[in-house]
Amino acid sequence: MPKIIGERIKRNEDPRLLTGEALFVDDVSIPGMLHAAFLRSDYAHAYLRSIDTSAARERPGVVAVITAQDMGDEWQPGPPLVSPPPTVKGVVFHSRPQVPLVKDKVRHAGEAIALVVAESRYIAEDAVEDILVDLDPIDAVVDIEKALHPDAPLVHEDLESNLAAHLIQQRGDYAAARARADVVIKRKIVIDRGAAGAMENRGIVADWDAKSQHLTVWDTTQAPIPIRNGIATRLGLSESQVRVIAPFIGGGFGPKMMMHYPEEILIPWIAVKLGRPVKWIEDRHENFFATTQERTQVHEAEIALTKDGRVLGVSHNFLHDSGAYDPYGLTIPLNTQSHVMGAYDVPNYYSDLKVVFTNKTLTTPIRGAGRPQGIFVIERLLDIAAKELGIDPVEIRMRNFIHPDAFPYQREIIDQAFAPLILDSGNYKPVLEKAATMIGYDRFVKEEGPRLRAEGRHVGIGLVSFIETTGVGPYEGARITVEASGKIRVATGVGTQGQGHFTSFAQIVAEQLGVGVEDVHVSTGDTSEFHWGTGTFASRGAVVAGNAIHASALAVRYKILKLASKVLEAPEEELELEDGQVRVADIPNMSISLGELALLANPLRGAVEPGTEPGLEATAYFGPQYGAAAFGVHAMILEVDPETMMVEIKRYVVVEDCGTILNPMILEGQIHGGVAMGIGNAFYERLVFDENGQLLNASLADYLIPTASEVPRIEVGHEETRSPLNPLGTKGAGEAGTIPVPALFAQALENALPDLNLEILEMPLSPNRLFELVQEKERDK
Amino acid sequence: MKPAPFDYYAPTTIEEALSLLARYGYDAKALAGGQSLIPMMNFRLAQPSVLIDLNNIPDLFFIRVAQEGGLRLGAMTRHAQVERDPLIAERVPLIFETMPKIATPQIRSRGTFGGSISHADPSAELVTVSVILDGSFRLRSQAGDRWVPAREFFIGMFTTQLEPDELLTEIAFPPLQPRSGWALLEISRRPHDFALVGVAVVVNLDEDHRCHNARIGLLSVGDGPVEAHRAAEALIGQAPTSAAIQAAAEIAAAEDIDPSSDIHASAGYRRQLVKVLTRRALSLAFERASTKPY
Amino acid sequence: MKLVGEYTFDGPREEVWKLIRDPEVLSTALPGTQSLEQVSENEYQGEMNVRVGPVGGVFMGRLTVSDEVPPESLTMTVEGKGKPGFLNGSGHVQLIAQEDGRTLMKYDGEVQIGGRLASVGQRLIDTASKSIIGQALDTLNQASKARLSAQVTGQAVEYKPPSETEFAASVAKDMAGEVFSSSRLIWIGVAVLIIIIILAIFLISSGGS
Amino acid sequence: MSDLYEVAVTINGKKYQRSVDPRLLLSDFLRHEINLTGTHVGCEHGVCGACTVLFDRQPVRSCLMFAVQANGHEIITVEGLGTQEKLHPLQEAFMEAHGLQCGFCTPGILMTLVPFLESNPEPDESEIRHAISGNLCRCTGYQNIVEAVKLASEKLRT
Repeated sequence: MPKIIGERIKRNEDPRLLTGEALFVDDVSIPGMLHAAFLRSDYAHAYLRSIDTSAARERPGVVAVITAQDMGDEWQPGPPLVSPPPTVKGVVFHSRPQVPLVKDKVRHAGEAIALVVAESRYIAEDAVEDILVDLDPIDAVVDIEKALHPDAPLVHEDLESNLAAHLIQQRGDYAAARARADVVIKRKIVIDRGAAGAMENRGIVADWDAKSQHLTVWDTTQAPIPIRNGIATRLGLSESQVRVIAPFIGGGFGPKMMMHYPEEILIPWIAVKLGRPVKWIEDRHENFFATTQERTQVHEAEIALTKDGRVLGVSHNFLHDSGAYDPYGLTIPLNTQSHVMGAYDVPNYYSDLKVVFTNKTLTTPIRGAGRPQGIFVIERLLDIAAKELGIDPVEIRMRNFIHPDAFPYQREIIDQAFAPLILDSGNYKPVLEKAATMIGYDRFVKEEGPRLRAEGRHVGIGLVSFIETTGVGPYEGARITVEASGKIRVATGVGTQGQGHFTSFAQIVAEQLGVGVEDVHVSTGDTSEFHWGTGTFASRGAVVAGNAIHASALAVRYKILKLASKVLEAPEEELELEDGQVRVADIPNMSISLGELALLANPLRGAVEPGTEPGLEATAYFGPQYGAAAFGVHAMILEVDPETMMVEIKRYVVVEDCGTILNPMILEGQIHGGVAMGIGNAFYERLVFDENGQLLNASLADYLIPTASEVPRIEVGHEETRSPLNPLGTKGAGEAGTIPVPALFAQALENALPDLNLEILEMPLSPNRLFELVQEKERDK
Repeated sequence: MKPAPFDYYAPTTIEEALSLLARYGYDAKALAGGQSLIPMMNFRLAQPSVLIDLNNIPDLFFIRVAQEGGLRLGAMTRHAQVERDPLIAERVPLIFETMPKIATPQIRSRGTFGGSISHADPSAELVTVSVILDGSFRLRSQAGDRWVPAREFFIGMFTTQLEPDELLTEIAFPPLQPRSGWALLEISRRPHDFALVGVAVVVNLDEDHRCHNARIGLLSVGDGPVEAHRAAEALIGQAPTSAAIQAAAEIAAAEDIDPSSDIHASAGYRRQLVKVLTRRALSLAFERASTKPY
Repeated sequence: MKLVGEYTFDGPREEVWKLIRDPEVLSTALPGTQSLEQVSENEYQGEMNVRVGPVGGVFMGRLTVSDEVPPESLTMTVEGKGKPGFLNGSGHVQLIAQEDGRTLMKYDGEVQIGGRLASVGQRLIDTASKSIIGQALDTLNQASKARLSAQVTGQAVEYKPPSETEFAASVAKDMAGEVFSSSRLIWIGVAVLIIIIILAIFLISSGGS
Repeated sequence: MSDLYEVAVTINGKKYQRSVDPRLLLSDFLRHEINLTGTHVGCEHGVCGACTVLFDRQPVRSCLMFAVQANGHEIITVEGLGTQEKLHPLQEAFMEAHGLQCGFCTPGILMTLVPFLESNPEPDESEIRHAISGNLCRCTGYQNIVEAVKLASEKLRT
């Protein structure tokens, strides 16, 4: 069998994207289509006293203006996307899902108050300005550390406090471990909010065909099937009456997994009401308020070690900012809890999580999803411990890695899938050694660093490790069909947002069926093609959908061989699949093309044998026992201008181990993009809210997504520890690039400025913030 | 993010444009490159009811040598044009060096010299640079035609001497003195962002290689272009030693400015940047003054 | 955002007070005023069409003067709402007579800005407010000097105030600038008061000359 | 409602005549009036660069121009480069070097690079990075875009 998996194969989807012919949601155009715009709140927290839409309704070209009142009984909150974990004792969770339109109280700036539908987006925006709304502002809950104060205003007044959830997880006995430790280090660590910043904003087009009673929805979602199911339920339709298409999506990064956004209910709803197609395209300013965000957490963290740097235990109490509602449950902070132990053998662990409501846009996972915070906490604690104990930062990590023989390794807590967290496999030391070699760690520490320092330059090195729990269930499925043309069609339920699924999935099939990758046509994200599944998130596409495709390819291969054996009158063992043909080994003339075989499998006359199915087609599903844990090490060398605090990354090295690599070109691309986002998280991207909950940088001019000038060349190395949990041996990699970057930045910055003895305990930073930290340090002296 | 409605005029002569400005006054906004105005219109923060598009007036597009050896630019000369014109490189090298630092290539294709000046953003490079180069601006209306020196033109943030019926039509720069040096240094988060601080410098040495004249212009530290007069005075008559330069830089940071804070830079950080960049820019400029033919 | 500062006027405190506290003046001074009613002795409510330069928008505003201690101090509270956002602010203004016959004005205010202006214009808010206040106070001082000089000489003043349009233009242009990049600074507590006053003075001066 | 204005414009070599509201952004005109949806819109305030097209052969942000201003001018969009069957060498290079992932920012980057490579046929890495610094890409981390430009520069020279 020719090896296709693992090859650098050019992407099938590229010609369409490169010529501008790929269909994105905003490219959908339907005759008679109307355009929607929303009136959004200027205030973060306010009572809605009254709303006057009369002028808007009268504006020529306006077709409908809808408020919560106008929706009557059809106004319903939610539905929640993820329910709280039932398995942990004493868990508190107050479910307060999002609402379609503000009814009585605004809970975050930019929350939608009214929907306008008009003949053009221009007119719709004119009409939004015509609406008179009387909002009575009240104090806002912004700072998560003040949110639980008894005097804090309440985001949800039916609750006693702004506590959304409380959950304690523990392993072993941290207090006892602490008591016998040689060193205990305690720090407060703060991480602030950022945006996903996909280049394509969200958008929805809904088209109701009254004659066929069928609704078609194009949606920029990472999860078309659950969206289809939710829309059907909300609109009282059967699932077969609704088709959701997630066409080409201009980047997801998590927030397009959130469901259901208010717009995802309202646009289909109004399209059915009006009997006309309706399009809503989120603009960039709206995106900063209406699309979910992530990262704010405050940790009081502690690590207990022996004097030779062995970790005895880690403990942290932390606050997580949920924003105004909590439909996504505890996914993010559970990920944090799962990652505060990093890649290390931590025998004792205590984690007390409090989730709080604030008057800010809601929080759902963004690339990394709670893991960057967790890794930042553990890697910072280790760095500080290393400094205190006089151990090299690389050495302290080596000493604490989980031993390769210890896998599968039980963490004894539950993870985001509400299942026990088990690290399936791993071999961490070689990965770290490779990264250290690639960046020249020893040489830098011994020679280069001191030499540069002597020259008066401020160049620092950093090296951190991380794990990433990936590829969570429940399941995905795929259907593979050999067509009479000899081409292969693959349909799966996940959506795709640039991950190269059209190619990597095709590679899996091509290898099994002996066809060219370009002859495998993959369809993703269209519920009319395949309608079982969940979505592309949590670095699970290649793991879960990939293995479903693999299973289904094996089933089709079996059918091909069985039929070909009969046709060619040769035993199955002697058959080869190559170049779109089934051949009898060593007899070149005895062959049949897959296309011909497909025709024979679907005869027009005669009878199909009992017990067999027509066609060369199979559907299979894959659900992993539990998630696969990827591992990686990032290292960087950076230079700081101590006068301006501007930073230049000189070198950046990534060594990852995400199991079997399907397509290294695509994998490296994922890593590059992840690192770029991590650099944003570390040094550029911060959503700044004032004390009234006003977002002060709701534009791409002030929210600083890194450009080609800030992102360095990234050198990528690979190790492959196959996951035993799936036949392909894959682990996810989508988020790996992003996770450790803030921790790495902090370490390298401290290393570059040794005289200042800085301790970086917050992210994101900026030159201005670094300057302030140095000033504070000098003031303390 | 779609602009509110407006009436649109596309005059083809300056006279026609002036007559429209006279007619509509404050209701109208002249549309030059539109690279600052249109984003504001898209955000609906600016909602002019009349737009007078200057892009079809050929007389506003030119770069030519002035009689006294300086340079004249039509107000609609696009940044990309200025960036590539050998006359600019030769006659006003500071502007030549400034151009690639303005926004992005796409913005420079469309943005205009006069548009940037009229908009008077305190973070705009050309605003400050035109002051320290002693540029002057020709303002025309149906009623008159006047030249205003750059140092008097800018009143405050987005505020200039332009009356509602006036149009900036032309920009003039005098020739550089012999033994001149120049530099523009900026700190911005990403290359195309507004500078957190920028320092533009023109210095001029006398025959004894002492500082004969120094102009130090600062970006993003006030409500308009800010000249560091005290720092400049401290240099006059001095040999441009690193100590003299350092002293001037410290004066600039301590005495010449009253910067504001925003989410990207506190006032204190801005002072620090002014100090560092002034020192670096002066060093570079003095070095050029002693080695270059100007 | 905090707005704190001081300014020295070249005139006696009573004169300055008179200038800044004249309801007649207030009611005629707002540029583009569509309606302005005095709700109570110290409370004004109005609708302003700010349509200068590139910026347009209707702002509803309420202005309250309290804690008035003539000719020493007053507090004002401003609430403004318009399509691009809202502003709430309060400011305390103090006039202190100086030995040289001049008057020191101290102002201290706190302003909340929200909506589109705050979310995209942060780069300019701080600078813009300083700019407005600075310019407004300068202009006010010029006007005050002119008025005093007129009182003394009984002659047409040398200082030539701009026409109503010109003035509105020069102040409002400034405000317009901010509006389009930063905020409805037009409504910023103290600044608002000052701008209104200046407008009023100019209206009076130009009407009187 | 403002009056409509006639616009006669050449796009990708083809002449079009339309009546437009003067406030119609050029990006919306190209996408929704002419149906050339390859030009994407990412921010509508001139930062992301996704909507870059060639206007009289110069790269411009089509979200920062009004359609009415295109009257009498020539525009080239991504649809004017190559076809799926016959890609432009720059497009080929992007495919070979994996210079795109979700592909949303790609048309704007291609249209920024076409004139860049014309005026700078052998750019070094820092020139390339500077040239695309007005185009945001969230997927690729830019590295493979840089590789693609180097590859394209070779292709275009041979």
